[in-house]
Parts: sequence; structure tokens; C-alpha cells
Amino acid sequence: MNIAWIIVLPLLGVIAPLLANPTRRNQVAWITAVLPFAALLITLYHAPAILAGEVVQQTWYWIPQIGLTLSFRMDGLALLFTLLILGIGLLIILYARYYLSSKDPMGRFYSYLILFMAAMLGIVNSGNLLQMWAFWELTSISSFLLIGFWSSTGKARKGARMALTITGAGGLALLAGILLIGKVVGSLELEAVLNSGRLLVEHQWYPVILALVLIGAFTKSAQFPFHFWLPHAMSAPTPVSAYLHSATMVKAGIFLLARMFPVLSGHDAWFVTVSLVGLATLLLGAYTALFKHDLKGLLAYSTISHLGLITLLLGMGTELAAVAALFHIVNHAVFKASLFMGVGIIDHETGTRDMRQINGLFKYMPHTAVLCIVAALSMAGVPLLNGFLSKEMFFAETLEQSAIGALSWLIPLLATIAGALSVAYSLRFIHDVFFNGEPKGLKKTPHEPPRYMRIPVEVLVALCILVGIFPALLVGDLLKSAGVAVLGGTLPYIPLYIWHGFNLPLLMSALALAGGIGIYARRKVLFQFQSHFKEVDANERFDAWLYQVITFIRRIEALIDKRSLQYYLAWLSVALLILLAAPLLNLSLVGDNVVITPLTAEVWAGTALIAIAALATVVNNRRRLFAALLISIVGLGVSLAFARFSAPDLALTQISVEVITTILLLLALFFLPQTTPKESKPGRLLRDIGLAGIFGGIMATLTYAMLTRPIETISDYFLANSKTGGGGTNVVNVILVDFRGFDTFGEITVLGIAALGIYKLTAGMRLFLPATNEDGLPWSRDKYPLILKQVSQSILPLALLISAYIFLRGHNLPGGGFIAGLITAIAIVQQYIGHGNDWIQKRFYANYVGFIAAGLSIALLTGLGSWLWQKPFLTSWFDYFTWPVFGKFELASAMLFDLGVYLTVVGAAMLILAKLGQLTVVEPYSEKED
Amino acid sequence: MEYFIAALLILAALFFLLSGVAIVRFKDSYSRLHAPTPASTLGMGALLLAAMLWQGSEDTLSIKAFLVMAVLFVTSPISAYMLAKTALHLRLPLAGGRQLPEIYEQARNRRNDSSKAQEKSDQSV
Amino acid sequence: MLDSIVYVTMGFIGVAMVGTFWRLIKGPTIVDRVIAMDKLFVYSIGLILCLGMAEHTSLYYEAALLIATLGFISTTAMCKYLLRGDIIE
Amino acid sequence: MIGFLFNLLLALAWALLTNQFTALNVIFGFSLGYAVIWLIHRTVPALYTYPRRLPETISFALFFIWELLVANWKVAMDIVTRPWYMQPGVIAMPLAAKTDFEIALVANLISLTPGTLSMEVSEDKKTLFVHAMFLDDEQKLRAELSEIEQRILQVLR
Repeated sequence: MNIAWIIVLPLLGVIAPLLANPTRRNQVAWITAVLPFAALLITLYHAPAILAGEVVQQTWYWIPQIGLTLSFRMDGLALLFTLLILGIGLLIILYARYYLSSKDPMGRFYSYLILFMAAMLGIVNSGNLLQMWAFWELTSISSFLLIGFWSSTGKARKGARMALTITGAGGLALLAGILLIGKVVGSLELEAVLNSGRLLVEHQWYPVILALVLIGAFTKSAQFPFHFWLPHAMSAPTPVSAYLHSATMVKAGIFLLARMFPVLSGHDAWFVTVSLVGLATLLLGAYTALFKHDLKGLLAYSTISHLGLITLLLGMGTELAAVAALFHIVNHAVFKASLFMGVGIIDHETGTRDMRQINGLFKYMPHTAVLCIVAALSMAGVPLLNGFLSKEMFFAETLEQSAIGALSWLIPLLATIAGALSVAYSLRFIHDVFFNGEPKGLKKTPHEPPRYMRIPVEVLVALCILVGIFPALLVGDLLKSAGVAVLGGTLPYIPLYIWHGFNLPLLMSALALAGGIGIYARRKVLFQFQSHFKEVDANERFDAWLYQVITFIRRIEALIDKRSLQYYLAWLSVALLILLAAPLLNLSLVGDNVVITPLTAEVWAGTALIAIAALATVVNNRRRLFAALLISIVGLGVSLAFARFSAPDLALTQISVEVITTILLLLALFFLPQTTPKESKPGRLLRDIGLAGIFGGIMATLTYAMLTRPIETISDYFLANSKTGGGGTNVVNVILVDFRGFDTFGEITVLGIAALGIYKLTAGMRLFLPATNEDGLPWSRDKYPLILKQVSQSILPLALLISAYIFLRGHNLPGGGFIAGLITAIAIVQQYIGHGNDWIQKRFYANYVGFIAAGLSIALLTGLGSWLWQKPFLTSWFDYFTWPVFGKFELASAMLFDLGVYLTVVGAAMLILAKLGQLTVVEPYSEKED
Repeated sequence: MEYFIAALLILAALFFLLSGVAIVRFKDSYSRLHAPTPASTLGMGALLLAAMLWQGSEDTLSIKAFLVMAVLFVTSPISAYMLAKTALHLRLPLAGGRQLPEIYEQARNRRNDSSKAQEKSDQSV
Repeated sequence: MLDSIVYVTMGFIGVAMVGTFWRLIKGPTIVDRVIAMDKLFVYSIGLILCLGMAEHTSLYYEAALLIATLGFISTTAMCKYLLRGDIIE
Repeated sequence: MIGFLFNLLLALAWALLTNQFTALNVIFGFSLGYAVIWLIHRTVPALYTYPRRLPETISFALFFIWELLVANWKVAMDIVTRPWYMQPGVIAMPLAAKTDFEIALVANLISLTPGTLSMEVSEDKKTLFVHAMFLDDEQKLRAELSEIEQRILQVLR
């Protein structure tokens, strides 16, 4: 099994929970867990090789011509993270099953959760920086959905928005940084970047790149000064906090630092920035955590502090510090996730998270209490637990570093203080919650949670203890291979022992413990002191800041956007003029040896007809129906011109589009006044005519120049290759579905989105039907004229047959999915005209959104299918077969792709037209006529 | 055969022209509605027959022409019917000829005599 | 000989189209204009068929077929608009 | 309808038997099939009216084409030559056709004939309003129209 499946399986798993029966909660959880579990098995299958130092890679070609591939790469660092993500993820799935109440939409929750999991796996296993960035943004989005899961509360919505804004903005900075890296290195492949040595560090853009990448990492990992979003993200359901905001997502920034460590570190700027930011975050988080009364708030700030610790380690620059950082990533994930889950249980059982209310829970839930106490002690860094080991390494490294030059002696001191603070808040957590008298004012009597809700906590706490006692045995190899990946070479000896003898780090630990106990004992004084400061609400600050940004942008927008089509057009035209000025001046009109086709009478006549009709359209623009009619005549004329100049494909398309446009215009016209008043003053009219004239002239000149060039275009290539390369003789269609399949795919996606947009925008919109036309004549009472009704019915099968025919012959003769789709849509619209909405809805399967979805999926899957044969995305395939009786026929993957185009076009066109047609409500006109 | 095709083509051309003249010269919308009928029936029929035979002289008989004809024969009366209905609805007047205002009114209201009588009796009750 | 006759036919159709187009611009009522539009569609079919004959190809039948089917739908939509205002109800 | 399908099947069978899918052979098979059906039509209720209807349909088609030619000629002549005999007007024609399909067919075929145009069907579906270009002989026109209707109904029923 190749490693790409580690990401793809969970990605497929996004739909799994939605398919399960939502009333059977166990079933939903099981179905959700299956695919991540499979991914975990694949990871374990590859683990031995990676632990032995191999790097597993897998590449799926996307658009190899411009260097875009989907590549996956798993080394020691990725393995460590993958195990963390999948392992804790599975535990969270089990936990969430009991945490969510029966009122919550469980399938949706799991779906978001798995989406996040897949995105996170994508980040750590990407072999391409751009691809990693895409997954990076996906984690921001899925985190937004998860934080805002209880979207009925304002807090959740605000928290979600803030997290998205901060991490999204950081993501954009990161994108810029990545693109610069790509520019400098010449490739976005991780392998190439990692092998570029000191190229980046010595490049003149290094400061910019570093700043951009660090902003990305710091926003994601909630480092000072971007840390404020994390506490607000705590309005998410607790499993989300445990998973995203302690164990995984916030580690993505750390991961990025570790990933880029070999190529971006090794410069003073890195050491100073990273270590100082880490230190600041460490202290600020630890200090603030102490004063939080909300259990999750305490844990959130503690998380910030620990993330700062890891950042600090990565900024110190010694090799062992980097390894210590990796070790602490694992340890922190394990104890913090278990603490969050424990808090979730407490919240679940007591209905509150306020430490001033929750006291003495040991009596009520001793089992949970023991688990939480062990995890909290690990957080405090008490010996025999995993937290102790990495903290000890951290202390040792603070003594070794010289990250901030002469002032480096400050770091061990501040580290010890931070350690003491962390002991203090851990103690507060343990003592306030589980001892310290009786609970106050709880709505219910707390008791132990369901058996299975505790299992994930038990597993993680067991890991705390086991790793704490047998570190080398359990995580030694993993750390070693991850360390090799981060340091980009062989690794120094890692001292994974509990006992290092009496030394300075041990003393620091002891000081921290004693200091922590001291601080906790004297906490009243500290609380007193802290109460002098006004508490800053990050939310308010954030809103104020956001408001300022928006006001600023509005002001700029007001300068250029006057909400007027003429204005937009003028801007576009002027911009175009500026861009075109230079090339236009140098344009020589007639190319050499081009034979110009003589003008015949019929061409003159046809051109004159089109021109007159177009002119008449303009002149009559205020008589809207007449104008619509004239436009359709112009379209007909153009279609004839296409036919005359041997472009039957275009003629077919033009005529179909024309009719659809007419119908759309008629639908829209109904909601507008039949005539419009004269709005433009003569001066303006003159100006507009002048502008239009200039641009018409320019376009005509360009067209003429284009047509008189010697013919050396790309079309020769297409003509030569369409039969051999795409298996079709209709070059236009082969270009659409094969050579330029990617463009087409993009286009139908846009089409689908546009249709959905219109659908959504007009959702709740109701327009009253005027009782009469503009002359005051009441509408005819004959809704569906009898004969029209009869014939519409017989036209439909014929039209569908024609569209099927046009579709099937598309590959070799004029036709194809797009035209066929339009014809089908028009035929269905005819039914709407003849029979009305109700009639259709009773008789046809009219789920147009489903059409769009099916069409896009088919097109996408056809494209992805080529990966099964190790070919780039959307590589087409065709072959000829001979069957007895039926004879020889061709099968081509492009046909399937075309089917996707067809379905999308039908769905989009119908969604728009039918939706517009349904806007009216019953006319308020009485039956009496005249 | 060649002369036959030529004759068909000329016939078609004449009928198309005829329709063109008719739509210019006819006096009211209702009469103009009649104008396309010769072109779309006989003119188009002759033209399609010519096209079929034309193809036939080179390759095989093209049945597609039949389809075009069938579609036209089904659709053009509907267009005319809908247009006439619209003209009635918009109270476009009849020009010249024999004016029968009563029947015009009946057609416009989609009632025939008997139902009108029915209505009158309803009103008297 | 036949080829030139085809061109003559096209010329006749062209003349008819010009007349119809005049009616379209002239009106006087909207119904007249829609009639003219409908007729222009029919003439286009004729023109395209002649084009196919002149160029000795059968590629244009589909275009003719489409104009026949779709032109009619345009006309009915216009009529429905004039009759009821709301074409899809 | 069933009879027609059956006949088509027989024609197909004939083509398969002779293994010749040319138009001529299929038409020959069709005629042969018609003969066979005519032989057995009294014994099978579903086929009872078919042998009568096929010639009726064909003769109606011929009749209609003839009508078309005559009417076209008449209209053409009138447009081309002066003086114009045009007497446009509306007449109300009682319908013998009952179902929607019958009405639609009658109305369409009347519209197809140059010089007459179905304008409207009354709400109770009993009257068809026809616009005619030559209303100089109303009785004759009515007779022509009802002949078309009668023939259609004969084929359909």
C-alpha cells in the first residue's frame, strides 16, 4: 500500500459518517473510525523502514508540465506526527461518541473531524510545499467548522471567526514565503528544498522568507503576539479542543519550524526571533494560566506556554534541543489531550468548568480524578512521568545555548520561573478541582462517566507513565528517526534516562517544583496583585481592529467602486487601453503573403444584417422585449456566419446559447419595468458613444491584424494530434475534453459554483406578479395552452434523443457534452413553459444540484482515474474494440469526462432557469377579467 | 434527376420568396401569421427533398432531412397558434375582409355561443 | 448547373430574409416582430441546408435540426411572456 | 399501434431471414408482413382494425399532401396576382374531436394548410376558432375543414 492512502483514506472517510444512520450513535462512531484505522495500519506497515532511516515517497502526477505533482513523503518527523494524529484521533472519535449529546448532529461533527484529520495528515506527509500549504489552509477551514460547531452560540461563532482570520492570514503569509522559497530553490518539492543546504540562509531574500514563514508558523501555533485566538477557540466542543487545540493543529506551526529547520535555521535571525518569541510565549502563557478560573482557559494558556517552550527549544539551535522539542511535542500531546478529555468529563458531569464552583470532586469521581491528577503531574514535570523527561532535557539545553548572545544566561533563569509557574497552575488544577472542600452550587450531583468515555483518557495516562519510566524503549527509535529528519544528518546520542545523576538541570527541576508549590501556597497575594490590572478582552480588541481594517478597505473601495456598471466598464476600458497602448502602436497591420478572402455579396449582406440588428438593439435598448428579440436575431446571424465559415461546432453552440439567453432574458425582464426612462444626459451619451467607438475600433483593428497574420498557430498541432493523441476527429471537442481538459474542468466547476450561488442568493426571494402588463391589460387566464401542452410532450423525447445524438457524435463530429447539455436544458425548460413547475416536479427527478454534483464528480473521477495507471491527472485514454455483430467501436475516457460536462451544464442551466422561474408567488389578481 | 432537383430548388426558392413578399405586404398581424406557412411547408419540403436527393447522388439517402421536416411540421403550427393567441390576447385588430366582431370576441374569451348563453342565464339568476 | 441554382435559391431566401427583417424593424406590433423572428429562424434553416448542398457536406443537418427545435422554443417563450408575463410558473 | 409494431417486427424478421438490411428489402418485408397480418387479423382482437387503418393512414397522408399543394397554390396565386381575393376573418368551428391529442392534431394540421390557421380552442374544448385568409366562400371552407377533421378521426379511432 503506498503512503498516499494514509491521506486519501481519511479524506474519503469524510463522507462515511454522513452515510451512517444518525440515530445509531455507536454505528456512526464505528464507521467513522474504520478508515483512519486502516490508515494507521498502513502507517505501521511502513514504520519499520522509516525507523531504519528510509524516506518513503509517492508521486501522483497532476500537471507535470508546470511542475505540479501530488507528492507524498514520509520520513521520521512525518511518521511521528502521523502516529500522533491517527492515534489520538482514534481515541478522540471514541471519546466524542459519549461526549456529544443526542441533540448534536453527530455525523456532521465526525465528518468535520475526519476532514481535519486528513488535512493534518496531508500537512505532515506532503512532499511538495505548495501542496502542504493547501492542506494547511484546509486545517484552518476545518478548525473553523469545528470551533463553530455549536453555531447557535455567539461565542462559538466569534471564536471560530477569529481563529480563521488569524490562521488564515498567517496561511497567506506562509504561501508568500513558500513561493519565495520555490523561486530561490527552483523547485517546490520538499526533497529539493531540504537538499538545498545553506542556499536559503545565504540568499538576500532570507529575512523576508524567514519572516513570512515564521508568521505562518506562529499564527498557527498560537505564539505571542498571535496567541490570543487559542483561548477563544475553547468554545469548541471539548473533543475538538483536545484534538486540534492541544495535540495536533497547533503543532502544525511547530511542525513547520521543524520541517524547515535544516534549511532556515543556522542564522542569528532565526535563533533570536524564534527563541525570544518562544520564551515570551512560554512565560506569558504560564503566568496567565495561573489566573484562569475556567478549566479550559487554564489548559488553553498552559498549551500556549508549552508551545512556547517547544518553539524556544527549536530556536536554541543545538541539536539536542531540537530532539528535546520533538520529545516534548509527543509528551505534551499525550498529557494535554488526556487533561482536556478529563476536563470534558468534568464539564459533562457537573455542567460547569468554573474552578470556583467545582471543588472536591475526588469523592464523586475518584477514577477520573486519579487519571487527571497523573496527567496534571506530568504537565508539572514530576519525575517518573513523561513530562519530567522532556522538561529535564529542556532545562539542560537552556544551559547549553547561546541563542541571544550575552544575555543568554537569562534563559535558564526564566525557564525555571516558567517551570515554577507551570507547577503552580498544575497544582491549582489538582487541588482546586479534586480537593478543597465541597462543590458549590452545582446543578447536578457529579458521578463517574460512562465506562468507554474514560478509556481514551486511560490509554493516554498509561502512556504518560510508561514513557516516563521506559523512554528509550518506547520512543527512542521514533525520536531518533525524527531527529535525523529534522537535523538532516546523523544524530548525537540522546540521553533518554530518568536519572542523570545530581546535576544542574535536576536542581532547576527541584527549584521549579518548590517554587511552584510556594507560588500556589501564596496564590492569594498573586491574585490580589493581578486584580489591579484590567482584564483585556481579546475579542473586543480583535473586533475593534477588524472594524478598523474593514473601514479602511471600505474607504478604498468607495474610491474605485461606484456601484455602477458604466463605471466598472470605464475602469476596465481605461486599464485595457493603458495595457494595450504600447503594443498597439507597434502593430503593423497586414502580414506578409496572406491571401485575403474576397468579399462576396452574401457576406456583405449577412454582415449588414447582423450590424443593423446590433445597431437596432442599441437604439431600442429601452424597449426591452424588442431589444431582447433583436439580440436573438444578432445571435442567429452570428450562428449563420459560423456555419458559413465552416465552424459547425460554434454554430451549434451559438444557437443553443442564444435560445437559453433569450429565455433567461425573458425571465429577468419580467421582474423589471417594461420600459426604462431616459437616464443619460446628452453629454454623457456622447462620451459613452466616443468610448464605445474607440474600443470597437481597437477590437476591429486587433481582429483584423490577427486574421492577417501568417498562419503559424497552435492549431496545426491540434489538427495533427487530435486523432492520434485524443482518438477523435472533431478537433474542437478533443481540445475541450482532452488537450485542454483541465481548463474545461475548471470551467464547469465555475459554472456549478455560479449556479449554486444564484440558487442560494435567490433562496427565500419572493416576487409578486403584477396583475397586468404595462398597458394595464390583465394577463391571459390560459396558463398552459392546450395545444402547446400536447406538443411539448411529444417534443421532449425527440429533443432528448437529439441531444444524446449530439453528445455521442461529439468526439468525431460537431457536437459534444456542452452543446448536448444546453439542448437538454432547453428541452426541459420547454416543459416548464408548457406545463409549469408543479407538473414537472410531480413527474421528473428534478434535483438539479444533484446533477451538478454528479457531473463534477464524474469529471473529477475520470481525471483521477489516470493515477491508477501512474499517469498525470486527466490523461485521456482511448482504444478501439471489435465486437461481433456490433462491429468496431471506440471507447475513450474523454467520453466519460464529456458526460460530466453534460450533466453539469444541464444541472447548472436548469438550476438557474427553474429557480428564476419559481420566484413568483400566486398573482393577486382576481379571476374576473375586463 | 438533376433537372428534378433543380426544379425542386427553384420551387423552394419561389415559395420562400413568396413568404417574404407576403410578410411585407399583408395588412394585419393575423394575415402575416399565414405568411410563413407556404415557406415552412412546401418551400421547406421541396428544399429538404432536394437536399436528400442531392446527398443521394453522392453517397446514401440522407434520412436526417426527414427529421428536420418532421420537427418543422410539428413545431411551426404551435408557433403560429401561440402567436395567434398572443395577438388575440393583445386585442390586435383584424384589418379589412369580413369583420365578425362577435366571433372575434368569443375567440378572445375562449367561449363559444352555448357557453355564453349559459353565462347569460347564470347572470339572470 | 445545380451548384449555381443552389446559389440562386440562397439569394431568393436572402431576399425573403431582408423583407422579414424589414418587418421585424417596422413592426408595428410586438406580435409582428415575433412573427418575423420566428420566420427568420425558418429561413435560416433553409439557408443552412443550401449551404450544406453548396459545400457538399452533411455536417450542417444538425444545425438545421437545432434551429428548427430551438427557434420554436424561443417563439413560444416570447408568446408565453406576452400572454402571462411569467414564462415558468 | 400494436398492429404497426407487429408489422415492423415482421419486417425486421424478414430482413434477418434474408440477411439483407437494405431499405428496399425492409419495405418488401413490411408489405409481406402486412399481407400476413391481413390473413390473420380476424382471429386476433388486437390486430382487428389494423389492416383497415394502414391504408387509411397512407391515403390520409396523400390527401393531406394534396390539400397542402392545392392550398399553397391558391395562396401563392393570390399573392402574386392582382386583384386580391383576400377576405380574412375568423370562424368558429364545432369540434368533433374529443381528446386533447385529437384536438391538437386537428388544430395543427389545419394550421399547416396555408390559408387557415387555428387561433384558439374554447375553454370547453368544443369549438375551434380558425382564422382564414379567404372567407369568400365560408360553406366550402367549413366543408374542407371538417373533411380534414373527419379523416384524422377515422385514422385515430
